Amino acid sequence: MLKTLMGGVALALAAAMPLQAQVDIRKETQRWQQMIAEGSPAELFEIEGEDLWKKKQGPKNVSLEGCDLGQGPGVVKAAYARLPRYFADADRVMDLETRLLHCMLTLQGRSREDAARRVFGNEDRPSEMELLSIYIAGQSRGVPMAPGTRHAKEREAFELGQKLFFHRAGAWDFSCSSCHGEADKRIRMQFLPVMSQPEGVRKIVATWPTYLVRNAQVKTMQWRIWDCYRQMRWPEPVFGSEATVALTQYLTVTGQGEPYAGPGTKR
Amino acid sequence: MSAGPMRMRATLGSGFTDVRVLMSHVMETGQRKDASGQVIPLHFIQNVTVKLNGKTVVEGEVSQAVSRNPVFSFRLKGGQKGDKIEVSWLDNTGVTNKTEGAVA
Amino acid sequence: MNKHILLLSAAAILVAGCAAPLPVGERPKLAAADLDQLVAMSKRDFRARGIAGMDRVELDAALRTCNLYNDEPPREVAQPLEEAMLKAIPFPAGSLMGDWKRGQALAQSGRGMTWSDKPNTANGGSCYNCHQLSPQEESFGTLGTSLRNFGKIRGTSEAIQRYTYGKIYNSKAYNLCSQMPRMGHSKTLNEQQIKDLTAYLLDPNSPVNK
Amino acid sequence: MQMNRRKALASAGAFGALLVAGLLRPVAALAAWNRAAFGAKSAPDVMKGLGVANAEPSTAIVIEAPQIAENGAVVPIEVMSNIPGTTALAVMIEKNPFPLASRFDFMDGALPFVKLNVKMGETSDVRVVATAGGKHYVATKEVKVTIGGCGG
Repeated sequence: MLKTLMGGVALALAAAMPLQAQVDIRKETQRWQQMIAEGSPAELFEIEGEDLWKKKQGPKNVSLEGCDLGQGPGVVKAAYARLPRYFADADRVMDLETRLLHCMLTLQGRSREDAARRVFGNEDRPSEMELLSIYIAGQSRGVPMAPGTRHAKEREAFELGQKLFFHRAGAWDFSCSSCHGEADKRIRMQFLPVMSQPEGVRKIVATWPTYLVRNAQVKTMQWRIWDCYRQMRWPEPVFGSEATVALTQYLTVTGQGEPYAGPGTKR
Repeated sequence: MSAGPMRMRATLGSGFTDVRVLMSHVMETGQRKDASGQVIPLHFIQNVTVKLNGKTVVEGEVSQAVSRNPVFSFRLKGGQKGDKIEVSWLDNTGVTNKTEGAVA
Repeated sequence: MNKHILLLSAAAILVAGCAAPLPVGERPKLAAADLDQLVAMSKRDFRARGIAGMDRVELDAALRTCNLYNDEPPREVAQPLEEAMLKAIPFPAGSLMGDWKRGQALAQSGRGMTWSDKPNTANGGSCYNCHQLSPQEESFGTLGTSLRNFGKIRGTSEAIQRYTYGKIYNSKAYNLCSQMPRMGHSKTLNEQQIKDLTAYLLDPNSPVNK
Repeated sequence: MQMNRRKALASAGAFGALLVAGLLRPVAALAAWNRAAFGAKSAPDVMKGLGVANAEPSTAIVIEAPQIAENGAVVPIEVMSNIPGTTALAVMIEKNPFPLASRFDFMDGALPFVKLNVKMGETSDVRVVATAGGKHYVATKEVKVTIGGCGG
């Protein structure tokens, strides 16, 4: 009887012992992240994205193969690593998804409503935008990230994104910096990268778009920003808007130089 | 329903051949509900087979607990460049798929 | 027209070619005009969805000040704003301690206030996202300070109850640029819910103080 | 013994019902798939179903898994047996409703190694059984599944 009681006490103690005392949370979560990245199914989606890139669509019944992603019409090799950048034909800075949308409208003759109706997919059906993005990004593997920084509008976008990153608003007074401004901080057990510093953001911009294991979906940077603002309790950012592209420009320029190692796999 | 894409890579490691295979599959547990509240039926890969130059070397049985879009790694003894590897699967609805490749 | 743009952009590239490097890694100093630009951009590039209305991009005096001063306003600017907000907290009469068990469920729940939340679902306090509280919950955030033994250290006096309730209701009444959401002021939590959380933090029987 | 048989019958009954409902078509029955073991609801019952109930602990089974998984939807597990002549490996997640996640037979030409991703409903021991020379060996490792925050 006594023994049983003692056993019970020991068990209760073990259960109450904080996890930190037993394992190094940072090291172990990093190991999990590394292991899921090694066994990433992201490539499967690249195949589907390539098919969509070559598929004839829209009123003009043409594929996106003539789309100029900045390296000339149809060039996908290393294109992602050089985005965002200024495009003279649209007279604005564009990230990959904004540019793809532009090509759907101009090349394929689709309406904005049709092309942007379903930019974010679900686990049963990824969106066209997500599959295309993961294919195009995969064509930049190993290429150092080098977004445009010479054109005045590219510089303007960086500066605007930088200001927006620190701008607090929304129902809970949050900015991006509220969660991504200080080193070694966590939400629940997830460590938060410091996105305003090169060392914090380099690996991030070099692995999006990514496969997310928590919902078995491929997701893009536009989605990442959109879902952050959702959780920041802001209204909804408009897909491809100047604000979202400016933030992507800010993050990518801050993290430039890292060889592209995506599409990644994350939580 | 037709089977989604598969990808396989077989590379020569130190003393063994590393076979990594990606499969597109929902791996439904039979416990999830769809938007209308209907239970989504069990739907998962049950059998995985690895063949080396036509001869079966690994035979696996798996459950719905394997993650969606399964990824498996196996190790084959020795092996040399050009050896033929085939990986196939069969799910509980009778759908099957396979992929072939050579050791690189 | 096209040619014109081309010429213009060529000029822009030339100018940029000798421009200073971009201020990577820095936090920009803002002028009032920058703030107006950011609010205008928010109004243009964000849109209302579900319960998340466009009123959320408007800045009140507190947030405007914090944004303008990069969260470090001079004391003489912050103090009157804090005092005004403190006066505006509707403290209920009587005990401010509700039911710690209900408070625990609120502390665990991160639901509410996003555009994907339905209008009439119960909001949580999201406390564990940023704070350590009960030793039994290993999955806690560290953006906020540890609240472990919060009541054990401070007791349950009327003053402490008032401080705890008020801090949850409007954190910025105590520290203008606190990173903590104003849970009562933003109508995330109601009076009873804040009382329950106050109990979770202060009650000697709450696991927070065990 | 009788108890076991009743359990086996019960699980066969459950699968029978699924067959009637058309969820499992007979074609799947053509390939080997151990219904008794995969239908078992506890690790000991799985081991009985696999015929490995008498497995003895071994340190020669290496289980590579993170101690913490930030999401239970994908928990990578790498299993390797250093026991000479290993011909089979079975992976169980003890706290899953159906613990047996997979079992593999390794013929001549394959090393007793497998890496796979599994779903874990909660923090649990991962139990691996290796079969070598007609004997069975077992090892376990705990993986903690944590409550997620919002990032990614």
